[in-house]
Amino acid sequence: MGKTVDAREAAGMVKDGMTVMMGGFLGVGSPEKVIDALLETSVKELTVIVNDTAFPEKGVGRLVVADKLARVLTSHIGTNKYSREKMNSGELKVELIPQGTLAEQIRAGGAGLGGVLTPTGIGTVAQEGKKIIKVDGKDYILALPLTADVALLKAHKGDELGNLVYRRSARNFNPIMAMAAKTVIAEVEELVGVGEIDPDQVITPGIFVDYLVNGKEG
Amino acid sequence: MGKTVDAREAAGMVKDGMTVMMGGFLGVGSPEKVIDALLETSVKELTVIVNDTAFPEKGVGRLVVADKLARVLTSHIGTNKYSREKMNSGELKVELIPQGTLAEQIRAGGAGLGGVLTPTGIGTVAQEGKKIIKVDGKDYILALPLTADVALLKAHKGDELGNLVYRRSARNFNPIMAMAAKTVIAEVEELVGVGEIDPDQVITPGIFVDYLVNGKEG
Amino acid sequence: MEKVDKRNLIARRIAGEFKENDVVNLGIGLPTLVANYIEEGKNIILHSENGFTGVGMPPASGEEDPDITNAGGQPVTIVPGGACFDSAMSFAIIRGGHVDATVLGALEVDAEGNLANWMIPGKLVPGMGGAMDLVSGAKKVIIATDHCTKAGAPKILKRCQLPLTAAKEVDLIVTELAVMKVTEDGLVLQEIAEDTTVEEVQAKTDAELIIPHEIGVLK
Amino acid sequence: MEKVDKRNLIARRIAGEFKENDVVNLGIGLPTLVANYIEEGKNIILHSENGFTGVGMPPASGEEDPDITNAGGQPVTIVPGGACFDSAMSFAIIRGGHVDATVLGALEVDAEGNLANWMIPGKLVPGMGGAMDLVSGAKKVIIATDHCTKAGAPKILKRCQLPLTAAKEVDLIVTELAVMKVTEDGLVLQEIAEDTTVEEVQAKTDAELIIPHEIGVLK
Repeated sequence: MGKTVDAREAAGMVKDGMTVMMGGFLGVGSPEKVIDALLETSVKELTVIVNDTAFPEKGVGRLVVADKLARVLTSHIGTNKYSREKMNSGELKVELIPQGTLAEQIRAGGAGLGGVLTPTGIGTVAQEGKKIIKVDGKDYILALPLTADVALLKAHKGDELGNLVYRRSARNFNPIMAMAAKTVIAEVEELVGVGEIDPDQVITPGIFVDYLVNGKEG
Repeated sequence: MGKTVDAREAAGMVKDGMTVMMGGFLGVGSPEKVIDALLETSVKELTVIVNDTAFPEKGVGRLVVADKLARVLTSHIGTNKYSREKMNSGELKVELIPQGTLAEQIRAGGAGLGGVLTPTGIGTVAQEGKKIIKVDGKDYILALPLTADVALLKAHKGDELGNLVYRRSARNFNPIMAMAAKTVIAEVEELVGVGEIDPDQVITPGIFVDYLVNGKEG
Repeated sequence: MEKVDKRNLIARRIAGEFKENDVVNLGIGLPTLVANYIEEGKNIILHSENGFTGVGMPPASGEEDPDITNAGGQPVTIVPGGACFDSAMSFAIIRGGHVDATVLGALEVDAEGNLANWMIPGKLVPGMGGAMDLVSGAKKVIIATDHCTKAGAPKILKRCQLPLTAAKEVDLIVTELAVMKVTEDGLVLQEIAEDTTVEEVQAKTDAELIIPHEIGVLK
Repeated sequence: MEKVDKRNLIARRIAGEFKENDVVNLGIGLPTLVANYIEEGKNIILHSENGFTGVGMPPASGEEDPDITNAGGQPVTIVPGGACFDSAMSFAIIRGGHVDATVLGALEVDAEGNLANWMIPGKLVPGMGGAMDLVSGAKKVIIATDHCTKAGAPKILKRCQLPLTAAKEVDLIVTELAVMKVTEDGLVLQEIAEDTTVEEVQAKTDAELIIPHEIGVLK
């Protein structure tokens, strides 16, 4: 059930050392207002699960610059030089995961699966340290589920029950992360009344969402 | 890419002995016009993957009555006495699968996964003959992917590129089956022009759909 | 008690178990009655495994929408704020622990929390439908059942004899005679109906009941 | 040839590989240019792994929609008939074999169809993004690359030295000098550019090329 909070209250739910999932693809579809508020807190040592570390001035990239992260599970850090610098200096632990595998691991976490078998990464370093399972003579990597303490999402519209719709490529990882965290907070561009979103058009059912931040009010 | 065919042409693509996925939950969301046409053909010995065998006069249940099926992979046959009779007489081979596992197996088939680990059925007969994989000390059943030669779907609207939207609980297994068959045929209640469905509201992207049957024309 | 009263007693008692904002899935038959007793202020959201949240009351006769049924195929409605999804999502919700409580019937249930409610070998093999996922996935599993079979045999056993739906997942059993909680040590008798006694309940129960000092009234 | 001409030559040649109604994913950089040469009548549908089908041309300056970018973060448009989806669906499309062809760049590619294009240990570790999924999932993997590095060293090797993106998945390699098909026996030289010779191509290629009787012209 969605309960409206302001960005500061939302940021306050993120505590030192927590694992946080954050929507966005190169910063598109990231909860910028909540990130603004996070930057005002003293929170630190976060483990962040995110598609990429975006840019220094956008999305999760701003948390990298501000030294909020101890560890990041991601598919790409190439657009943020600070991610690279902090990885090289040992300040930031970076775990690289193929993008489709990352998506399935998050979905598995939300869907109560013990893991999925993926062919992606077989014959590459991505299989190192992973359990390999053969099915019908073909090797697959066992990708384990990922879950988080908090998911920080961005949606286009949300109703007061937490039902969400997204816009264009700003959808990306947001809907699967909505399923995989203990506390789910969605920043919406527009807060609408219950019943204003047609049930057929809901992408994230409200039952996954704990709190809404009205992006217009911040 | 969607190419419009009539129900008879669609039914003609189903050949003896093929594996066919069919949308529907107790007959809601089943392609009744294509089933009408299938009943006019001599096709037989089908393996059907379907949530349930519906009712004798509805959905896939009509194909059971007409002896079109040799085997069915399903979660429930309790609403169709002919399924039970033919199972008992040995005419119909019935393989019962928990509904959520069936859904994941179909999705895995469409998503190129080698399988998923599910906790459902552990400690029950559903685990018999299945590979058990332990993750973090907990047992899971390895559920293998399912694919089909043909998927026969029902959608509310479809555009000429095959993009589909569904209505209410008639969605059920249709979107995942759209991903998992070599030839995908969708019967739509309304055929609309390209661009008439907002990209954010598409549930099944047209790239999955090979043929459309205009339900209004049959 | 008349049968209809017994069923309503059970349904009403179970509705009291839900907490505010709970997501609840009600099985077919007796469990469906529970919806009639849910307090409106609690904001309970009903999940239907055929693919939506926000199950509403049955429509008036003649107002049925063929695309809106519950998991038993009965016409229902969707309340404002409902959401539709496909079967993979529906069971991701169930298996992923996003359903706070499910209410299901039983053929047999036992002292370890095992449940058998989907088949009788050689007699009744309808299939498990979504029951195995629901029982193993929902956070709280509540069984709504007559205390005994029509023939008067106990349904609450030391150990289930029929093929299981899930192992050790049941949390609470509510019958027309009693409320029993499944614990590590066995079934604790929490409440009994006004017109029965602890002795009668135990006599009609195959499993040995743990009898605490205080027992509430089932009403 | 000027660098821009070389790139356009490669892009144009690759566009000719697509069949009617193909679903195609174009990588960042040179592969993106391929879009400029796709024949309209072929009904090619472009897939963008950040979550949609129906990638259109970049918008006019000032018309950018911040919610519509390609996988490289560049503003694009969505054509009528496009469809948006989440990342799990996007990679289900890729991994499930629903992408007919992908075009990607290379740091190294070899005679066995191995590809390395995502990292240089100790120097460049951006991450694989969606490349591993694309190379192992797409039905046809086409590599668009300069024939040699800026320093003049071969990029088409007997065996890749850098960490692989995927093993034995490449089908076709197109450079400004040649078109090479990956076969069980090694790389078959199918076409060479007008301004080169078989000898020059082999001299600039570390892998031994199989030279058929007839070689086409890359144009």
